[in-house]
Amino acid sequence: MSLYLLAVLLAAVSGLPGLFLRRRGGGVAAGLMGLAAVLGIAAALRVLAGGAAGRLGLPAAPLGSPGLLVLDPIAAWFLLPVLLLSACGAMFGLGYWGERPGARLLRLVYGALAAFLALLVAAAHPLVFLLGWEGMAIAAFLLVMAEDRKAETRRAGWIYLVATHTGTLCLFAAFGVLSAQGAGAFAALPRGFAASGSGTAVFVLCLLAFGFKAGVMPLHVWLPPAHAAAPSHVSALMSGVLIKMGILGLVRLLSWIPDPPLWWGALLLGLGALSGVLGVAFALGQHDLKRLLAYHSIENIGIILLGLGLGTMGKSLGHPILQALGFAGALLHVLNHSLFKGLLFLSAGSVAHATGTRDLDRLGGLGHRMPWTSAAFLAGAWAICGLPPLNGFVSEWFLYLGSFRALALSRWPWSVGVLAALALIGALALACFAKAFGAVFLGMARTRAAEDIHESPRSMLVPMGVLVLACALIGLAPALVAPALDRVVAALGSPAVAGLPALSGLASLPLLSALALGLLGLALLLGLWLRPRRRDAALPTWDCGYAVPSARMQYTASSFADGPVTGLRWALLPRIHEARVRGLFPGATRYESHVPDPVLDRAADPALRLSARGLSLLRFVQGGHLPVYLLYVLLTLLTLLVWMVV
Amino acid sequence: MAWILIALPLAAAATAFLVSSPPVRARLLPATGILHLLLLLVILRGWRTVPSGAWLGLDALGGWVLLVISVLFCICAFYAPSYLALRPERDHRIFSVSLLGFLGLASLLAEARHPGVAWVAMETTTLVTAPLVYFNRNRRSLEATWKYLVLGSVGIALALLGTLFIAYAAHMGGVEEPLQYNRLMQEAGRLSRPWLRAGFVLTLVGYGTKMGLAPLHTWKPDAYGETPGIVGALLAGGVTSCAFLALIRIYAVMAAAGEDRFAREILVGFGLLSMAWALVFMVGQVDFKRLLAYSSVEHMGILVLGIGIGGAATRFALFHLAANALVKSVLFLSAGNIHRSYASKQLPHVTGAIRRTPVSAGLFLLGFLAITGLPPFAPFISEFNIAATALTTGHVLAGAAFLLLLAGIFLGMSDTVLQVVFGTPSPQRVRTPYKDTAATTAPLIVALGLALVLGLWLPGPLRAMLDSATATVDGTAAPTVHLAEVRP
Amino acid sequence: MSPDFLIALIMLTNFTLVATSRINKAIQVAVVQGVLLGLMPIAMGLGRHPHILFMVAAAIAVKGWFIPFLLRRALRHVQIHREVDPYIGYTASLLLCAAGTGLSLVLAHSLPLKVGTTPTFLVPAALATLFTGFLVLVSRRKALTQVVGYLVLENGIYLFGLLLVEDMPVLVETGILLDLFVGVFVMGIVINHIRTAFESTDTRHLSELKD
Amino acid sequence: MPGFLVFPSHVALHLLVALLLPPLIPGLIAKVKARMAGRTGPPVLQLYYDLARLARKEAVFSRTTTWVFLAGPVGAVAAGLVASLLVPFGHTPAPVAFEGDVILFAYLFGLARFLTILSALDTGSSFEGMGAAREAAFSALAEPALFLGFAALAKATASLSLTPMLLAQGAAGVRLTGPLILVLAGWAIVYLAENSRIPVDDPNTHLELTMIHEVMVLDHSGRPFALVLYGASLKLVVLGALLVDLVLPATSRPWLDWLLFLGCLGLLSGAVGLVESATARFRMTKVPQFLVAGVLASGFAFLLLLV
Repeated sequence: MSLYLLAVLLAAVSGLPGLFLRRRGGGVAAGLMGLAAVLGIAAALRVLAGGAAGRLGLPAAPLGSPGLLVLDPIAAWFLLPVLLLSACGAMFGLGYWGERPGARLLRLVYGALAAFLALLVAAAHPLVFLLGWEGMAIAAFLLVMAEDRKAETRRAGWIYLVATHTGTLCLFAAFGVLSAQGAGAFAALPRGFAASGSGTAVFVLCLLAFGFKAGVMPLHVWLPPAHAAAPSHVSALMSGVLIKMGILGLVRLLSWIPDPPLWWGALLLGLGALSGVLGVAFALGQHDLKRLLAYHSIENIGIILLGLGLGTMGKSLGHPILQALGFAGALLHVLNHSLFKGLLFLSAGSVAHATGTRDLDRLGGLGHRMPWTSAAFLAGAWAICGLPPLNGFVSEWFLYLGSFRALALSRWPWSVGVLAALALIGALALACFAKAFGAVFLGMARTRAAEDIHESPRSMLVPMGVLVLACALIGLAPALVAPALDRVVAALGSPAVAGLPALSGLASLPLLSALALGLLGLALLLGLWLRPRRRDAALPTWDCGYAVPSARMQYTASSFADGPVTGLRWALLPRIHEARVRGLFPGATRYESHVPDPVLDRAADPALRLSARGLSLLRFVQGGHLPVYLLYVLLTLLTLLVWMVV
Repeated sequence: MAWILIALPLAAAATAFLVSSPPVRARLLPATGILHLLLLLVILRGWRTVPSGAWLGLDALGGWVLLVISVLFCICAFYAPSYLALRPERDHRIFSVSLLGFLGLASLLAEARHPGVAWVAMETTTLVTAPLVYFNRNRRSLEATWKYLVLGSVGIALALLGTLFIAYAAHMGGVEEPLQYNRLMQEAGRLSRPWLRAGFVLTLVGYGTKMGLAPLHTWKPDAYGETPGIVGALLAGGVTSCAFLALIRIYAVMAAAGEDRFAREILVGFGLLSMAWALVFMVGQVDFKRLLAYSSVEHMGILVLGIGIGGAATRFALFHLAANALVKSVLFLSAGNIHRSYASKQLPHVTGAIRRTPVSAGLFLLGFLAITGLPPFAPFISEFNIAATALTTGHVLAGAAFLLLLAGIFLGMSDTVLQVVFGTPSPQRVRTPYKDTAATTAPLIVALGLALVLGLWLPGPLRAMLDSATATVDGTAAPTVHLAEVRP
Repeated sequence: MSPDFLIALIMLTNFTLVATSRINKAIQVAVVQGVLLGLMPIAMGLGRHPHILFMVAAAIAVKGWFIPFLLRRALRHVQIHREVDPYIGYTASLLLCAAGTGLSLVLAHSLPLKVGTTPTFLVPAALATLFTGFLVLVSRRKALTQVVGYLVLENGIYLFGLLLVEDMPVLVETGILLDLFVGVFVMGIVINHIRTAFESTDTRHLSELKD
Repeated sequence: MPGFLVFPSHVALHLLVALLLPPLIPGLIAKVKARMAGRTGPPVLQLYYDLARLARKEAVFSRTTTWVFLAGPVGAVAAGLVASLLVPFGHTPAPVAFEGDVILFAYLFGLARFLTILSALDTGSSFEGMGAAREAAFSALAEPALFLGFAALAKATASLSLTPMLLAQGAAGVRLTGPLILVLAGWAIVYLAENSRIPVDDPNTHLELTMIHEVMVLDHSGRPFALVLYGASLKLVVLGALLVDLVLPATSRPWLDWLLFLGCLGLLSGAVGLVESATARFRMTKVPQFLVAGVLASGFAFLLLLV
């Protein structure tokens, strides 16, 4: 516990020395953050390896609850990505953000964000939780606002702030209702509570609150703009761990409920499928690399919810295997997504840093000049598509196993929906990342911005490398994390079931590792055989004999995604700007397509504007005329007097 | 001893009237403020022993409110000299006299043990604060003053009638002068119910007008918008607290008489209406000082809502009084600084304040976040607990409406605040020489720090006082143990 | 004169007030009402208390002389004599005033008086006067007329105070005297300022501040 | 849990078949097509000669490309070979079988596709980009058809491993006939699509604008192209084995099983050749409808199992 507290403290103060140092403040901050990560991860691993959960309570403990901060397996599990990504991001920031004006403040707030995140995962009291929750939200808001001179950033920040605050108010209500269950609201709830009216209210409110944070469709409104506007290492931290705090909240709630009603799981599954499929579908339509990644976060949150839903269904149905596989898949995906999405955002940041643009149709051919960044992005894309042998496959595999198992459970095959959703998500994600990676790194540079570039400095590459290694480690040796995962899943299990089956008994992890290694070895051999030899010739791309191929002739990202986007236009409602071609010899023309966000641009924004107009219509009530004001006093008086008499 | 708290500021006011040197006069403010606060702290140690027949005396409730006002006054008073130095063109003789006079009268109100005395104090408070509203001496501030005075006078007249009704209720029940609060509460069972109810309604409308409960609040945006930030802070945290105190003293009599159900329904209605009304005007508000005025209306709503919900919420309403006063002072004073720097308080002109006045803009932003319930600032504790109490004690609809309104208000307020704070200052706007200095920001930082401390820790004696004040308000002996009894 | 007769007269002045359009006349009505109110304690047999007599004298002096004096002075200066285009017309005002009086009776009905209290119509009359004052405040445009409205509103409170003045003199007297003082202060000083700043006392000019 | 070295001789045979047999299949198909058209056609072993020649020839690499260009062929072959370990050939259990290997199987093909697409995009050629886009879009429809078929079989056999799932069919007999036919139909469509056969794609056309798979490898030559060709034929065998296993009756003698399996694979190739001779390629816009038919067939199979 003291290691953990030290880590939180170090993270919190990491930006402080930089305020007083003329130079090297960033290095100190990154160093402190790295130290915090080492200490904190050590503490977390000790708990995950079966050590006792650490507690910090007030000495007098008049609170009635066992502690304010408890580093239990759930906390430890979420602490891993928090600290790893914070440290990687801090280091990445050295090269990415450098010593621009405001860098000191940025580092200070970044450290605070990391500390609040670390505090939140172990919060074991409503007020501590809210403290961590809001501290995190505000710190992230300030970081999103780092480039507040841009109107787009200010808008993104505002949307984020409003969304997060709305979520927090839902949390107020949820904790308020929970507080009736006694002072130790952060503890197991009695049987029957979940089915009661209060239980329903708590669940729905938590779903709203945590859904806003996690970016569950249709509460995801803030996510794409904020992720696009924030500095990339901040986006990495937000997408990697901040949105996972919504999942943490749901996990905590589920861990207190011994008997969730069946509809809880069903709702989670429904939301998961919706987020997953629509998230990836909207990602396909994006042109902005970071927005695209942001929509993929929504997709992955969907996958995680599918897992939570499966597990919850298992809990309701009293089916330990389903419970173990569902929760394990969800929790492992939490960690996995942090790793590969962090990696993807960092490499996207590296691209933006080098080229100054995030527009897919203005990039291209970066693989030549930025080989390491491109390899890192490819690894991230590989993992996020769930392709073997990286980590994304393992967590999705658990979910597939779970939903296949569930097929045999009841006559009503609800889990086939999960299967279909997972398969569709997988296929679309693959198309989307082929598009993203292809448009950015492959082919030829589409603009000058993408041409005159150089590879990012080592301080930016090393964090990416660390994340690649982590992805590979989990992908190649999932058996290493299985025991830890078992402990976390056990915390989610219902006390009625004596114990959940261990993952090692449910899935042949060593065999999977062997095949993965075999695949790698085979690929290595074949690759060696193929590598260019002296005899081989290097020529321009053949392009079916066209003599002057130019970069502008390449397939663009928009064209690449046109098929699926057109196929899904009933859901995506793309806006297409197309000039009509006239005459035999038409002049230059252009074609553009945008996929506006369904909730933000088509619902929330118009609704807000409409209600603002509606409210402004009400403003006549205060038109500046004193007699009218006096009339209000009179009417109030009369109303109350009449109320009194009646 | 208690009279000294009243006499000291009044004597200082007289001195201020006589002193001719502006700097000396300006320094009189902090000196009086700190002395008043220290004396108050000494006298407060005796809040348990107020003689029951006394006309003046600080009980827990009065002590709590006066402590809030005194701290607020100190903050404003320390801010005042640097502010007044920025405005050498204005003679501040009347200004200083009014400020000090207000402190004296607020002390009188807090110490009043008799509704009549309280009414007198409230009435005179209106009078002495009117010149403050007129400080800028232009047509706009005159209009604001006119509205403030007429509405305030009508309100206070109704409060007088209400007080007379309550006196008649006592008269009907055979309780005769002197009608100290504690006598009224002890003999509450004998009071005539119809007269008591009517009296409560009239005092509610009367003091509610002074507090600024919708729809009686209409003077507020005009008055707060046209005065210097420092006056806004004092009005929003001080005068409103006075009116609130006068009101809940009457409510306490109602509660003691067992009429609290009737009163609480009305208070919940007023609370929600105030918040809703504030919401309407906070969405798309381009004038950030008016925005703060509506925020004040909102928080007055929260105060009466808390009282209306009752139970633990009463306690947190009283706590919110302090929280709101502290944070509002930060908001009004920083808004004043930004106003000074831009010579405008309207949106298209004032953007990117974080670049011109970084400290003030940062404090403005933090103050906004604090007032909207960012933990661990004090308003969070009260807002969260009021919501929680509402939801768990059968006021589910009120609790839900409370949270919905908070969400809407946040939406509206954040839009304006972010536009003011972030972005780039518009180049057309002439830059005034104002710069953030230690003198114009330190009092704000202290206030925000106090709000933070209050959210984390309430010293034992103060907690005991707050508990006793709560018991006074709702007539229960012991406060209910609640979730947030201990703060992290 | 019996108190009931005086009360009837006071009610009558209420109706006269809302029906009049000339500002000068409105002021006159207020003066008459102020004097009638001043006579009330004597009619109620309270004349034996010197402190009450002092209050009566102060009230009559302020309401019957000082404030009308201020108002007339302002009136001369701004050269306005009529309330043109009020928010609520005269007929409607009369009807509303009647409704207010009716309501006062209903309200007073639910507020039982101590057995043996005379005059019984004091409470409805006080409330009716209060509502009338409010009505004038709400329905007229000119600041001067509004001041008259405020005076009448206060008269209502004064009237009610008479019910208690014998038993609780301190409370009632301080209250009423202070209220008078405020009346003078507010209405006198501010009107003077408005006159100089706006060259008019039409409150339409005073609606610049709004949302 | 059957694992490595449980049936050493079978494993060796399995590996041998998986490694050596594939180039024969395209030859068979070509032969059937040629005969149907009245031509003699190339030798059945033509692809073996081609591969040997390509392996010796120098390769031409576009200057636009990076190492990703090579990842396509490598990935296709490596993933195909690993996948081949998971499929039983006939009624012999697969060398590697474990709960959930179906998913690994499907995802290995996903991996191969991903890398092939990237490899095509690496050239910067507009034609190859076009082919890649088509591949990505169509595969998004082929995937659910495959998965729903797996779901149906999983529901029927309560297993998640390819070996029991596929091999149970012969024994289970009549009850599964209806769903089985539907799965077969769905997978046949997947088979044609994934292997770029007519009517989805025409491997022999010369108009690049109409191609899907072939256009993606336009720039591959020499050794890389050899791997591309080999990988494609490997896919024909591995996916073909899925189809064949579904209908193959069990015998009591292992050697007979093997013979039956190889014979059926030959028959399948012949059938593909017949289909290619008898039908024309669909318009590109019709392809998704064809694939959706596959999804529906598999889906109905699943639904039938519920009744």
